[in-house]
Amino acid sequence: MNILIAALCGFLYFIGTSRLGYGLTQATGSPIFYGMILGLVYGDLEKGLIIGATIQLIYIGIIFTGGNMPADQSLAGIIAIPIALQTGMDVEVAVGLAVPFGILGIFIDQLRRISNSYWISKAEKYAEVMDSKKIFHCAITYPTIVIFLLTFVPVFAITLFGADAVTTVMNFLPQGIIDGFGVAGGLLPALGFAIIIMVIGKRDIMPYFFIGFFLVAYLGVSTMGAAAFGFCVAAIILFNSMKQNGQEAG
Amino acid sequence: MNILIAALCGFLYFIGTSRLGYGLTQATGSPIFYGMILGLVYGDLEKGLIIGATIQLIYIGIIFTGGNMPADQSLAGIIAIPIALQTGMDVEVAVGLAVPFGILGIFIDQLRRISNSYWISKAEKYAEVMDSKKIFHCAITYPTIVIFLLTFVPVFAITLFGADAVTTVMNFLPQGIIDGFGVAGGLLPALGFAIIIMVIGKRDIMPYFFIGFFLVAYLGVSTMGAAAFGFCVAAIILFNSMKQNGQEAG
Amino acid sequence: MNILIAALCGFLYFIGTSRLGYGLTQATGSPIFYGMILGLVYGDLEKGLIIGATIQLIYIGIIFTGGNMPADQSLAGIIAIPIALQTGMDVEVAVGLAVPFGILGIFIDQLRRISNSYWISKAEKYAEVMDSKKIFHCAITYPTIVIFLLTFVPVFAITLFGADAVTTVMNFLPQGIIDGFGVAGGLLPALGFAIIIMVIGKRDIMPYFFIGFFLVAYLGVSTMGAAAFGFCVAAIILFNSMKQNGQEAG
Amino acid sequence: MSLEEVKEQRVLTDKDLKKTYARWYLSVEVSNSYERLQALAFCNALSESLKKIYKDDEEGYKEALMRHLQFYNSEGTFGAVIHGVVLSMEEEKAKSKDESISEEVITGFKTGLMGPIAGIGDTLIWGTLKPIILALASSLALSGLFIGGLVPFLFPLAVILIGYGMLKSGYLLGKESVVKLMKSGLINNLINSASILGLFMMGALSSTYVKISTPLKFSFENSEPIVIQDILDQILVGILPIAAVFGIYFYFKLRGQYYNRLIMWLIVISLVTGFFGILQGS
Amino acid sequence: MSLEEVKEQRVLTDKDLKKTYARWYLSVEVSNSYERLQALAFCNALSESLKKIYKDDEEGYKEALMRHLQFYNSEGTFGAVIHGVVLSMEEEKAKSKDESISEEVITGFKTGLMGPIAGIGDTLIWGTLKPIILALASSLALSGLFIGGLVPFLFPLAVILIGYGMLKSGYLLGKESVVKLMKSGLINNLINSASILGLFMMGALSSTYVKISTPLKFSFENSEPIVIQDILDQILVGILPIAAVFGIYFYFKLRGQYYNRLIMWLIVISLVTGFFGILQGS
Amino acid sequence: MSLEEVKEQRVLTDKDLKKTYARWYLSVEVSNSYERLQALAFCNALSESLKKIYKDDEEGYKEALMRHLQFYNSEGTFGAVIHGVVLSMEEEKAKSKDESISEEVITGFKTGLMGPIAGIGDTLIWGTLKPIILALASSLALSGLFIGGLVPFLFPLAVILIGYGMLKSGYLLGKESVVKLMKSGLINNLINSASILGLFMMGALSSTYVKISTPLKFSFENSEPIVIQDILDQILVGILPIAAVFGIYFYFKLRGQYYNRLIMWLIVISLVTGFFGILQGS
Ligand SMILES: OC[C@H]1O[C@H](O)[C@@H](O)[C@@H](O)[C@@H]1O
Ligand SMILES: OC[C@H]1O[C@H](O)[C@@H](O)[C@@H](O)[C@@H]1O
Ligand SMILES: OC[C@H]1O[C@H](O)[C@@H](O)[C@@H](O)[C@@H]1O
Repeated sequence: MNILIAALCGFLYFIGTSRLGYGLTQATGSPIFYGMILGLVYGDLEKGLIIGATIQLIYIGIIFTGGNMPADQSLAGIIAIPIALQTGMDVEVAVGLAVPFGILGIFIDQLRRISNSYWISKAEKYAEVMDSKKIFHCAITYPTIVIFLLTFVPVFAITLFGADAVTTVMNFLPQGIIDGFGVAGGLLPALGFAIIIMVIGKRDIMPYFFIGFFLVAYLGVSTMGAAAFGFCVAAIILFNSMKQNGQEAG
Repeated sequence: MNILIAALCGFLYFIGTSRLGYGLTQATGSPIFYGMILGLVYGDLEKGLIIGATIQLIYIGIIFTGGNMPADQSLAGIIAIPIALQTGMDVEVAVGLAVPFGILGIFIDQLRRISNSYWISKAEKYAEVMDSKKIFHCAITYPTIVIFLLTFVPVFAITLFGADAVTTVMNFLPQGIIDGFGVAGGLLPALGFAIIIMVIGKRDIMPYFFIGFFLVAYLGVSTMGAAAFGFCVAAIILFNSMKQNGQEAG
Repeated sequence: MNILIAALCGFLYFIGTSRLGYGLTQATGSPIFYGMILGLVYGDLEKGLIIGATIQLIYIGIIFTGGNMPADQSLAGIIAIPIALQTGMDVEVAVGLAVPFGILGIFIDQLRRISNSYWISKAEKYAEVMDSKKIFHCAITYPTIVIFLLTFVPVFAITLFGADAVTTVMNFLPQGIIDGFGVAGGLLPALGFAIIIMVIGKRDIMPYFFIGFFLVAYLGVSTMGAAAFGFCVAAIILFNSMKQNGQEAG
Repeated sequence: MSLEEVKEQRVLTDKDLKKTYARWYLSVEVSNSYERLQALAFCNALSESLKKIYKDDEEGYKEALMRHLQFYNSEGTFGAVIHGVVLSMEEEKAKSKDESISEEVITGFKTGLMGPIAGIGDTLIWGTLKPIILALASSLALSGLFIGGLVPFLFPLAVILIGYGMLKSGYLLGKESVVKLMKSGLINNLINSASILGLFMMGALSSTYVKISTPLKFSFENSEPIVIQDILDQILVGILPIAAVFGIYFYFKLRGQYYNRLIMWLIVISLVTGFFGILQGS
Repeated sequence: MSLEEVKEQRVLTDKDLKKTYARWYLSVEVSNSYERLQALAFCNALSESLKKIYKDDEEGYKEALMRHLQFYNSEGTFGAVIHGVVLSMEEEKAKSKDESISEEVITGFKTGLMGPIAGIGDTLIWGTLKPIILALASSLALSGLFIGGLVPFLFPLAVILIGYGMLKSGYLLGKESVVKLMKSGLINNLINSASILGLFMMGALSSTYVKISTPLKFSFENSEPIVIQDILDQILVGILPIAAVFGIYFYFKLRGQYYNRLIMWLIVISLVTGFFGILQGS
Repeated sequence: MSLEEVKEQRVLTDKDLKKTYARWYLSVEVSNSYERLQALAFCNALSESLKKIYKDDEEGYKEALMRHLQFYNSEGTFGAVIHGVVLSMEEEKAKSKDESISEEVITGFKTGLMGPIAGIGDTLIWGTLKPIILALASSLALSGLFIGGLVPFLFPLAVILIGYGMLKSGYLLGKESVVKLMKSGLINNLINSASILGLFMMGALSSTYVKISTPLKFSFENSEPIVIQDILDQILVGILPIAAVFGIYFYFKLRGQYYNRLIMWLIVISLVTGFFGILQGS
């Protein structure tokens, strides 16, 4: 693969996992965002977006409770998308390729958090001499340099050499396996949704899940349409409960 | 009609009205069940099921309050289904044929309940001598023998000779009458639903009837789909009212 | 235009703005009603109804708070409909023609209310001599004569000579302007609906507006269908709140 | 005391009440003037009944007529309850003749209630019932069904039935019960549900009848043109009509309800956007 | 005292209860007579368990058998809770032997609760659960799926599970808790939600399976014929089926539930309207 | 005391608060370590403001810096209210100088609230807002609209706005009001409605994006083949996707959230069922 593109991928992965800006890396590190950028680069915006969104859905439910990363959507995306665009891989197979990297990325994050222990001990020293500038560097500058090294280098390497390896493998993939990846592509998003149900699904509001489900299943409403109805229903319930609690609706 | 099939019908009617197993005869005596069995026998499963279900819908609302049978769906089914399958009768005409038998069956049930008075007086005697085995026979064995005679014999006879008679009549039916039966087939299910509204339809929940109605009328949802939505709505209301009453949602 | 038709229009406008019968002139003065009558007269019932209804929608939200008329749907209708039917004008252009007259009509109503001050002073005199018949005339007969003059004459004149003038103008209308009237025809009903939201739209029930909106937008329900659902939902809410207040549901 | 018993003690019969209501119904707005609004109609409605109540008491009758020519304005349908109560009060005044019910009490009741009841009636009758009926009529008419031209008559029909019911119960139940009803939650519940239905319908109608979209397209070389309306539909179907309705709504909220100024603006906007192909009407 | 501890102090094992329920389940309606309805089935269900409870006390056993041959009628599923409680009462009676629990108390409990529980059971089990299951079965069968013929068996299955649960908890929790449960709102909430589901389904089913429309058309010269059904559909889709259901409903309300008389009338009406082309069945 | 008055008495200006929030926003997770999590970010965020607060009091400043390097972890958006309150407490401490506000009080407040607020924020921001925005983005992207790639940026935007609002109101309203708010039902109502919206969306998304079906068919002689998926669709549309979602859900419930182990299992299952034609991905 082109060295420039490999560098771009390394850079995108760095940006998307740098954690600069709380929640910002949910956007800059989203497989959809990667898909858009790389789709433009490869001249197939639509396919880029579709692969990105398909990967995104698998990880849509992820929450970093206590700072722990359960899986790394950014690494999954930044490896699979360019290779798929380059080799003309099916979307489903690309997703199959993405998943193992989603796991590998966790280790990178663990290295990062281990190394961060060093900076906090440094920061304590600077606190004693009230050097707030140095504290700033400990909090932002130094960890960012570390994460750059941890992220840019491996992704640069893999994307530079990965496509050829993958193309070779793909020529030998039997149709049955490709069908299997097709199932995976359809099945894995269930994971993302199940995780969210774990977090927000108390029993007495579970019926709303099914109403949403059947609204699409039986009435063919689009997701945006469902969102519109969902907002209205949630607003009614909120206003009602506020009225009952005698709170001001503000 | 084949003597074996006539015997089968007699037997099915006996099983379906024996009352062995509380609520079980709602299944073994359901016109749908009859339709399935007889459909298989006559090699036209689909038609059997459709006639059965159409008859079932007429009687769907029946409740035996105080043990009284308002109409006998089993007799209606066991007479109309085999004759219709045999003679190639329209579904609607079959329904028209079924209905009078649905009334006749009431008398069979009344005979049964009258005769049962005998067994309770017997049982009292056995109670005095503490013969629980004989009480069991009074409660189950003897009434079952009686009901067998009351049900098997007439249905065997009618199904054996009925088809020919019906075929003769049918050849003379003008189209206007057949159209009329068509209306009856479409109208009679209303009876089943109206009865249930009588039982469960308090005024303040009547709007749900109409929501269900219009969900199908305007949005073309299938009955199963409507059931899915209905379950969700009922669950929400149940959980809500339990919460308000401070009951544990269990 | 035919003198008879012009007289009919004058008469219709008089009836529709006479205020005889509280709320009755919402029917006799409705552009839909005018559309129906004039459609029959011109032999194009459908077009009459459509123009009438389109104009009606613009003014659907009007409320005469404190007796003040914010716009005159009747004058808008009685001018635009016959001219459109006569000249074969597009519906949208007809609406564009109607709107200025909707404003002009306000002045007629103001004249009427100013003149009515005279009759109340008269009535006081009659009250002193307890002449209830004369009070009746002050309350009904005299104002009705005045309104007849105020309404019949101008409409008779305009409709008599208007069509020709309009035809002349129309021949010079460029397509861009006609497109613009098309936009107006689609946009103006928003005015009617916005006004009603002003009156009845408290924040905590606003979501119902959107549910109604999206029911049509995403599920293609007709307005009647939406009305059916809306009635059910409103009834549920009414019964619920009555139950909670412990009121008798009567 | 049952309603039947109350009825027997009363001077006015059902027929009298019907006549009173008919006089009112016919004239509510006919004589409406800037000065006293519905005063003349009020007096006219009651005049015959008052004559019967104050049978031999000429002075009382005259005073009553004068009294009810004072300023009055309320919503005509729900407001009819006031007529009923006022008749019952006049009756009591005529009977007792002492000052147990003074002129001030009657006028106080009228002016005290006409405001709140106008609010209720304007919301329920004019803000909800009327647009719903007219909307149904419009939708039938737009399908070319001539019955659409007759549906609006359901509105005066409803007004007659509700209004007469109001007058009659006002007369029979008297002042206290009306005040009590006003204080119970029932009316608020009614307004709330009616408003919900109204809003729901306005939503459905906005979606059906506000018909604007954009014909804008952007074409690039070697690729299909980007149709803006398609993108908008992907985001939210009906986004332009919603924007129109709430644009107008907030205009009114912020600038005041200058109906006709806005209507003119809307036409100008339509002509410009239509002319330049930014919007289209469908 | 935990449930486990209660269990240990009790005479009857789970197996005994299962047998009792099986005898009940099998015979509830088999011996139903006009005279005493479910009395014989009740006695038959309890007989073996009573034998165990009154082990050596012949007289007590005999009296118990006689006692439970008295009139009894309730809904069989929910009603099983009565069997459970009665067994626990009999047990107490057998143990204490004094009159702390007299015959009257037991019979009083049975006859006192059988009515209300019949109401609950008839609504939930027969008025809601049964038609919903049969409706699903019908709808599958009408699509030609043979599984529709088996779905009705879900109903007896549910009856068995619920009924046994009732009997067992009645036995273990005893009289007080049942009375307490009856008084708590839970059962009402349950009935309410179940009724809502039931009504909702009846609406959906009415809309799907009540299939009548009118083939009437009026033709005028030079114009398309007016199709009445089209106009009806414009006004409200399904207006004829709704009219049919509520026509029947109000017939029952006003004239009483003469099921078979009405069925005959409906057939006559169908034949006449069908013959003359006023209605058609689809 | 009005908010304006409060503001005037305070040391920090809006600009100071904005800077504080910017420092926080930028660094929340950058320095996150297993040992102290967001401690360094917390201290870094406050450092400049603390310098202003403890103007001439070097010792106080130093202690404050050290104090805020202690373990801290909460949800970053809602958690910003803690920063605000802490600043107001530090200010009071700096002013009074006596021990009215001791170090323990400040640290106690921080550690007491960081847990509950993390729960609220993780549910609302990460469990509801984030997936909804990403779902909308996905659905646009899957339609090939490039705006889908930008929609995720709405999430950090919302975080910035909500977070700054939190910090500012924490600073101005102080400790008591935050505690009061936590106790009022409002937050629970908010969580409840947000969860409802979230679940609703997850349902819609599951239905749209979990795409598995079975290609199984059974053929018999002389008759059409039985298509299993057709039967499943008759019973309940989407039964397989529902089974998938709740299969995973219950796996997590019963076996613990071993995300990656499960993901591997799912791929294995997919390959096997796909290979043998039991399932297909659409
Ligand atoms: O769980 C609380 C909290 O823990 C970590 O510090 C971060 O991952 C936050 O995003 C999260 O909200
Ligand atoms: O009505 C109570 C009860 O009466 C009879 O005994 C039976 O038909 C039961 O099924 C019914 O529940
Ligand atoms: O606003 C109160 C009232 O004012 C006027 O008198 C009339 O326009 C009524 O229709 C209206 O209800």
